[in-house]
Amino acid sequence: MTYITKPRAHHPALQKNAIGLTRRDYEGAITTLCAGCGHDSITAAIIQAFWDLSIPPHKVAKLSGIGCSSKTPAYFLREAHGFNSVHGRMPSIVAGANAANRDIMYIGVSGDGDSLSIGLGQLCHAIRRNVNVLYVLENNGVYGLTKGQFSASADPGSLSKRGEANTMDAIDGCLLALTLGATFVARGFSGDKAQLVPLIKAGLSHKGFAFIDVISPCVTFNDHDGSTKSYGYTREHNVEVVQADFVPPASAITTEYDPGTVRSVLLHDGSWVRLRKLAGDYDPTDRDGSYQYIREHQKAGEVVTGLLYLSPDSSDLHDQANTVAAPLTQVPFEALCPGNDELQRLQKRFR
Amino acid sequence: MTYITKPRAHHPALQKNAIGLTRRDYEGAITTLCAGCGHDSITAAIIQAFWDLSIPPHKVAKLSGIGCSSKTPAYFLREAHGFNSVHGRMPSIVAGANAANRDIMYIGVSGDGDSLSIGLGQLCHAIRRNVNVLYVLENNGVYGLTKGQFSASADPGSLSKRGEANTMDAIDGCLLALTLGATFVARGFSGDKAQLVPLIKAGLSHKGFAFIDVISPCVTFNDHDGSTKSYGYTREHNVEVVQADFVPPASAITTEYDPGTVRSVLLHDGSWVRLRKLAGDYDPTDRDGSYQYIREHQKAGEVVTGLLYLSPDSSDLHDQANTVAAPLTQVPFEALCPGNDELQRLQKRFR
Amino acid sequence: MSTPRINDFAFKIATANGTGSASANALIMQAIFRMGIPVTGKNVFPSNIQGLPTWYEIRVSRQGYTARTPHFDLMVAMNPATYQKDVTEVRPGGWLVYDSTWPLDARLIRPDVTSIGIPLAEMCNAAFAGVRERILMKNIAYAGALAALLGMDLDVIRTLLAEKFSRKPALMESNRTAIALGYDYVAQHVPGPLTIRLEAMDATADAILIDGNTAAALGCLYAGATVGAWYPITPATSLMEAFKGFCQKFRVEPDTKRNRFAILQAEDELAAVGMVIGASWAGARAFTPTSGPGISLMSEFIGLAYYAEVPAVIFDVQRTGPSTGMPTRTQQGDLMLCAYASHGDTRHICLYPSDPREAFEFAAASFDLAERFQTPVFVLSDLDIGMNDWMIPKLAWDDAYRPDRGKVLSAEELEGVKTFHRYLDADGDGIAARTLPGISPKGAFFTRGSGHNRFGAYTEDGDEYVEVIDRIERKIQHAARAVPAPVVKMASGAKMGLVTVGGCHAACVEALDLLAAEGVALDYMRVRGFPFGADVTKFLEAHDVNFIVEQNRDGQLRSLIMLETGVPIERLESVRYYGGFPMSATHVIAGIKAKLEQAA
Amino acid sequence: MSTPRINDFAFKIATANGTGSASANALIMQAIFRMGIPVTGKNVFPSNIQGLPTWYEIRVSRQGYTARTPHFDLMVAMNPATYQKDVTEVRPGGWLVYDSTWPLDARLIRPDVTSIGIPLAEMCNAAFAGVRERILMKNIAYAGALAALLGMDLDVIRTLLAEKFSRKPALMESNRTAIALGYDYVAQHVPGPLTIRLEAMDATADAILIDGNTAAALGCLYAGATVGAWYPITPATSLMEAFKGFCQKFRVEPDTKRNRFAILQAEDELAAVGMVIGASWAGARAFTPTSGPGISLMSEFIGLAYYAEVPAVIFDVQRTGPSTGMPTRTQQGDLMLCAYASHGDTRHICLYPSDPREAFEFAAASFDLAERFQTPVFVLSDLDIGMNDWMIPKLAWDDAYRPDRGKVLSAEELEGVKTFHRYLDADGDGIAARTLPGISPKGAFFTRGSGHNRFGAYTEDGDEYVEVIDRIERKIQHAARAVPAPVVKMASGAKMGLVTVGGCHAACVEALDLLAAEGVALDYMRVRGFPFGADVTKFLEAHDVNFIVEQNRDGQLRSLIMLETGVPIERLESVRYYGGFPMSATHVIAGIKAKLEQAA
Ligand SMILES: Cc1ncc(C[n+]2csc(CCOP(=O)(O)OP(=O)(O)O)c2C)c(N)n1
Ligand SMILES: Cc1ncc(C[n+]2csc(CCOP(=O)(O)OP(=O)(O)O)c2C)c(N)n1
Ligand code: SF4
Ligand code: SF4
Ligand SMILES: [Mg+2]
Ligand SMILES: [Mg+2]
Repeated sequence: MTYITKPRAHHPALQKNAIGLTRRDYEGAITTLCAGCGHDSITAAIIQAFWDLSIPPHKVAKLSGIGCSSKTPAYFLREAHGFNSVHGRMPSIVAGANAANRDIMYIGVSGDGDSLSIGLGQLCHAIRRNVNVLYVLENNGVYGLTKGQFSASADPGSLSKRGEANTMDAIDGCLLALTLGATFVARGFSGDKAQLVPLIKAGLSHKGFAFIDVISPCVTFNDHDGSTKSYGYTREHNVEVVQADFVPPASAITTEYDPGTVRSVLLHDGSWVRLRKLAGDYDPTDRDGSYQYIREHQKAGEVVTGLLYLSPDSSDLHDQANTVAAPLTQVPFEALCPGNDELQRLQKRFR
Repeated sequence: MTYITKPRAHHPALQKNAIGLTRRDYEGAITTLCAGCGHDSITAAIIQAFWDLSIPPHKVAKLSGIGCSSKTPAYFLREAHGFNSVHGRMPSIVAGANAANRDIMYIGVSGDGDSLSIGLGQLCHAIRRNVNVLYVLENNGVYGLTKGQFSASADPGSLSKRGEANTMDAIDGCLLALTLGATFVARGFSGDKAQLVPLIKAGLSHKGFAFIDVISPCVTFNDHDGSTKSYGYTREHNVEVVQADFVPPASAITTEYDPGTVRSVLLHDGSWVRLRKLAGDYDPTDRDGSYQYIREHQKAGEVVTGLLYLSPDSSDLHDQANTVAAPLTQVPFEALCPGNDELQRLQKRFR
Repeated sequence: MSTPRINDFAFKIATANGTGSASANALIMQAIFRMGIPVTGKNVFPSNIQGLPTWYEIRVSRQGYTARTPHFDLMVAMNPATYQKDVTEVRPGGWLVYDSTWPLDARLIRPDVTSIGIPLAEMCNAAFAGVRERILMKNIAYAGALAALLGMDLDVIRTLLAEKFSRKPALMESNRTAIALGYDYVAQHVPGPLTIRLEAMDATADAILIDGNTAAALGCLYAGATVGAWYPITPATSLMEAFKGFCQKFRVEPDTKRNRFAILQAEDELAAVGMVIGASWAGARAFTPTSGPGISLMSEFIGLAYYAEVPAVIFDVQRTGPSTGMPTRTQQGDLMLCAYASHGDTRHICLYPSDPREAFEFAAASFDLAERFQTPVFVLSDLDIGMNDWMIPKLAWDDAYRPDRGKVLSAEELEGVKTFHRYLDADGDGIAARTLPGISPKGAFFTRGSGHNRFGAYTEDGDEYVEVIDRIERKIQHAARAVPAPVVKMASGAKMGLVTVGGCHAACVEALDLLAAEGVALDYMRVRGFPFGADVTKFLEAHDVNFIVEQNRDGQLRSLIMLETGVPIERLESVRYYGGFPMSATHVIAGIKAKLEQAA
Repeated sequence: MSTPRINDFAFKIATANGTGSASANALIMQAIFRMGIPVTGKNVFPSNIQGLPTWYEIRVSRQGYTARTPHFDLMVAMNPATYQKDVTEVRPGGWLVYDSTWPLDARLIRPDVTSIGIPLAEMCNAAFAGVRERILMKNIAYAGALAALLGMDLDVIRTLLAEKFSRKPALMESNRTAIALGYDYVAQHVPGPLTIRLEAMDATADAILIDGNTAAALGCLYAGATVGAWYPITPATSLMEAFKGFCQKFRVEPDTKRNRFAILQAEDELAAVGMVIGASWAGARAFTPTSGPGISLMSEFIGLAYYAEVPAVIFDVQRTGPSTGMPTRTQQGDLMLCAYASHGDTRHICLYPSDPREAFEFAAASFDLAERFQTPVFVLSDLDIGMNDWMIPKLAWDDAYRPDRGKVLSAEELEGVKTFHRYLDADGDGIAARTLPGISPKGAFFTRGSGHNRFGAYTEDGDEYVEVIDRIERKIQHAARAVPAPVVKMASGAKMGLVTVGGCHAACVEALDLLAAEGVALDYMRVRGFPFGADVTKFLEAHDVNFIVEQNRDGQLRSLIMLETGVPIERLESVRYYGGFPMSATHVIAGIKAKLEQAA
């Protein structure tokens, strides 16, 4: 019964986007996560973002590993191909899929256990490869699906449901991504849709690996004091850095946006991200500055959210492999097979 | 014929250390590496360091993964247990061995492929766990044993023997270690024994994961221009940061060392490391400062070497596990097995 | 069916995940158990944390049968999401208990089933404040109702609550109230006793109710394991969690409050088994619990331990595969994998417990075998054994037991030898002495997964390589005599054999009785260790027809038998069930009868 | 032995790794080949880059036998480190060539062997300046000496040098000089000719000299593979390097200079196979070459591809296991692993090429099979096939070939169906149609390794689970008819059968001839694909005795045969050699005779 979908009767009130679809068209099956799980809020933000961008759902592929977070691709974009793979190894599947068909928009959803424990190596190398995917790490500091053990992003000292204290430092996905030369690094909070949706949209438009670490409290196993992944904690301590309002290529009107101090960065798909600096002199194109900024607030017990770093120039897997413009899946066989005459010529080499 | 050992006739001239052993006693089998391989120089430095510290060879365990670099444990400390394991997974073996017997001194030798490609996840998690081991990454930017493919530390743009250019950013092991909260981070150069030996000695005395990235040119596949792992390149570009002169607990005489501006840090085994600042105001206890320092010189195309970071306080795997002082391998069975009476009492719980 | 069935029936409780029914179900189980009546519980839960359907099945068996039965006399239908399915599982003439706070749902109406309405929600909302308590107490209330319907001893229940909440009077109070709500309502509104009924017996005095993972953890504790490495995975997680609990109770140095154990939560299964190999190599008894996906990931490391001859204990609490499969369903799908895991020529010692008692015994034995034969040892249980509550005889421990560390040379012994060579078959038994790090300068050797000769030196010489790899095969073959012997039960006049492994035992012994009653006599053998010993072959060859009963699609036990005993396939009739539930006697009987009819 | 042996002998060159003897050895091979004489070379190299012993074995065979022979008529002993061993390998009455720059080493003296001294170092030091050139040219010089000793055609050699160094006149010059040094010295000082001699034939006109990895890479190129993912590992590395080379030649878009392929060097084998699964899922033909350790690491992913039904092509170029084993030695140790890789119930399609020709053909075929059956396909070659130079008939390609993509629904076809369900067995052949991402909103489905029903929906229902897993088994069983049929060769009057797989073919056909000459007639079958078809069983059942010849310790082919055909073990006599060298006819004959004597 897990995957019964909702009645699809279109309520006339439901607004249509540029390609005539309603938000409902971007939904998926009914969630099977715990009521109040942060992951469900992220799913809602993802649905909103795709709808806003008027992306045809079937032009998207949604992939994940294993975990509560990794179940969520079933809950959005019903008309997109989904791949709920194995634990921690989704990055390599996305890399392969993207190599085969570059015309699909890829979104990978993972958890902190899936990405920072078993999957750490694959995540790091997908970042290095700059695979063109929006990678959403739904970060709750625990292994939700196996009932609350600490993950690698659990905070030192925080107590588990069973009362044990975590003794190790947390891995900060954003610092890690910056260190590995990621070209897009952001952090959001599942409870803050207003900030999260623009981040997701910016990530989708980025050419290359767009990493978004989303603090997503596990209400069942990790929403208690002593954890920086709880609703309470994050609401208090989250210091907004950069608000990314995405202007779709379709319309160039920007006047409707509140000006203030603004800085624009051109994305590789030709669209602009307009960055509003909230934290004084914050420069989202300064890799080392971002790293330091995160570290400083980390020491002050604060979690920095927003668009932390955006490389003004990013060469993705295909740029590096120098592949043809068309997806490899669409190159005709005739252009792939040299034929028998060539084979005969070639074999002179072997005599 | 690989493992024939050298004639062991002790040349009287060979100086003895505090426990009456000569350097020869710290040697191993004859190397099977290419003449001039950087790894062999590191082996020599390791032999020197253990001899200097008068460590009984059989109190040491030497472990490695797979690769030319990983072969080297066979070439030093003949009387120590060795473990040439599988590719990229040595960190987990050291963690287990150290958990079982904390009285052994562990040295892990690995390569950049072994540690930063296939083994990246395990390396990162061993650092987090702060396993008490000296971890030497013999870094040549290539997979030597499989004939020269790029590793994850190959420099962008550098050319392989087959003439292909590497397109990806290099992973800097030291930056990575700092980001993961490593408690000891250093970098050496195989060609600079004077600097390397003290670094190894300091690492051996550190309680916790001591990470030393040693630039170690592969004469056969990577000692050419365009590679920052070549002898030529490293000699030119290596900016010495901190010289670590190790003073063994046995003797407190430090006068023989040139003073200059000096800063002492107490290690957990009670011994001191005296740090000589060469680079102006360099502070090896400032994690973020170290990170920035490395980055700045990296941008200038320079490789920083020396003791980059040393955490003034480090709680290792055993501190975290709160294990008894004696090695677990030496706890008598009687203290481990509760016996039948307890079992009968306990079973009331199951009725 | 109107003749009363005393202490011989089954009922099922259907709820939703995360509504806290577990404690109520445990209470019912214990109450019946304390009444001296044999009882087993099967928890059928989803791979999810909250909201999906979950069931608890309780079988009461005067004769002490512990296998699952698919036939239920009574159903407590608390979850509308599964009404449709649940009602169909009640046998004709059976009963259905529902929450009459709401009118009886049409989907629940069945002419041949008596439905009993109890206003659980209504009563609890009246009796308790706060959502949380109301939801939780509803479960206790149905327990109270069942107590009345089935004739549970209220005093026993009160005692249980007293023990459980001795330190939480408030909780005790509300539990008592909830029990009373259900109990009294039934007493007042439900006519007469049902024909299924509980009556006190004296069959559980020397027994306990325990799950296999807890029992296995005890085995590790008692065998002196000091290092546990793991990565969480259902259904193996609770094994390490239980081990941790026991260690915190029994393994803390009194004066220093420091631990005589180290539990390492690894980043994945590759690291977990690497830690076990490292710890064993250094001389500790170390183990890792996992399930199928973990074994696949450990494959490379398993080959290293086999070839470099390092002990390692690996628990495979099997679940339904392949791939992620059904993580909360049971299966015996890893028999082949564990026997031959990793590339190249390998063969591994495997132990097959059939219940928590053997999980305890084999867990302890696995460390002796791993150290004696210097090789990985697999203990293959499954989700049913590992996570369900079984009734087994009280566990006992022989205080005379001392670990068999195998051939580990001490510093003194090393003084005796001229030069130590790691892989010399000095005693001709295929087992070469090893040494531990730090013991003596003479003990040093180089461990490697690459080619090595009998002196432990690296080699690329074919003959030297063959000498070592052949010895290892001899060594493993010798283990056939050291693993637990098969359990054999001969039936007078039987011509055919029934052969099984692990948790199928419960279903098979029940099936044997039922078939015997029908005049079908079968000899019985349950294999308990791999490689198989001579007695396994003997049994098989003694029967023209052997029914091989197991829980996987491909007949993996039969495959192992064919490969290792050479008994021809004509003598091996495969009887399989692999839908994810524990096997029932009905599966066994149906399978055997089908084969017999084919033959006829 | 003094009667001359024309074009029927073997010689061996012993040098040290990294001294650049490869080009000299290749030159000798090609020269003999160009003389129209069948020739094979076996490179015996260490797992090291410089300094360790390495050998090159050349067999000349009028009859065209390509198997390795352990008997050498002549030895070129260039490596003092192995003198002792090398000299023993010369057959009585044979010859030993050494560098007489230094006096003949005592270890090289054997009364029954004629030693021929040639001052190679001395001559080269005189003729060339610079260390590098002197070392390299010494190799060419021994080639020149062998040319004179064995009667190679100097014109052929000159032509070869001309072709090779057309753009490097300086190099050509020194090579010519070096050849002359060796040749002339022998002509002047060695009383010739030897009784082993080369004489021009016309047996290689339609043949090529090629290694199996290069041939397999060509197969991938021609079948239209566009995504290759890999992690370097001996002996599979050269497969991807060859593929890369061919792609750079044939797969670059003329006008844009951009690539019609993507080669991803993964961080490890788990990632490599993950990339292949991702690429195949997205619709590309993708593959990964690896060896045993890689297969072990891929195990979990292989189960995912099997259960979620995603195509994947995996080359296992086998090396000596277990664990790291002997990375530069050959073996057939992964037959069982690949057939049943991963936890749970799984079974995989495997192809077993016997030489580079089949490596080419099966590589191409593997993509059709993987896509048609939507499952992983293994191509199992080995180090001997993959890295050694074999003489095979020229490769041909049928330009009419078009990829068999299997059931992949187009947007148009999807318009036709009401709602698409991924795992429906519409055609009753066990194969359900799939769709690719991005094609149509109607094509969407959810791929998962967790329990799913025939509609592709998540399930924890036993019956739904069984329905799908049973269909998959039917599907794989059908593949038995699609894999390459066994090669069968019946001998008149034969009562016994010889059965083998892969690279053992060369040794077996030679052994068959020799045994026949001795009056022992054997029917022959070489299996080429798994699951086995009916014809495999037929052959086995037609013979009371089948000798199963293979290169592993545990008789893995025999195991597969027992499990899959049910043929009783009594009919399966195991003949094995697994020391790391390619199998020789002598191994086969000795093994069979031993069994026959036991029987007698
Ligand atoms: C190879 C393997 N090991 C272990 C598991 C068990 N497992 C399932 S989910 C999970 C952790 C999930 O944690 P996370 O990625 O943080 O997701 P969350 O549930 O917290 O959202 C684990 C260990 C598995 N499915 N596969
Ligand atoms: C599982 C596995 N994959 C691949 C290999 C092949 N292999 C051996 S060494 C090596 C790379 C070694 O590179 P590095 O660690 O940098 O050591 P180096 O030789 O450069 O010192 C590889 C890929 C292997 N042994 N095992
Ligand atoms: S367990 Fe935690 S992470 Fe999983 S669904 Fe529930 S709240 Fe979300
Ligand atoms: S190949 Fe490179 S790394 Fe390997 S031994 Fe030779 S020089 Fe050293
Ligand atoms: Mg999590
Ligand atoms: Mg390297």
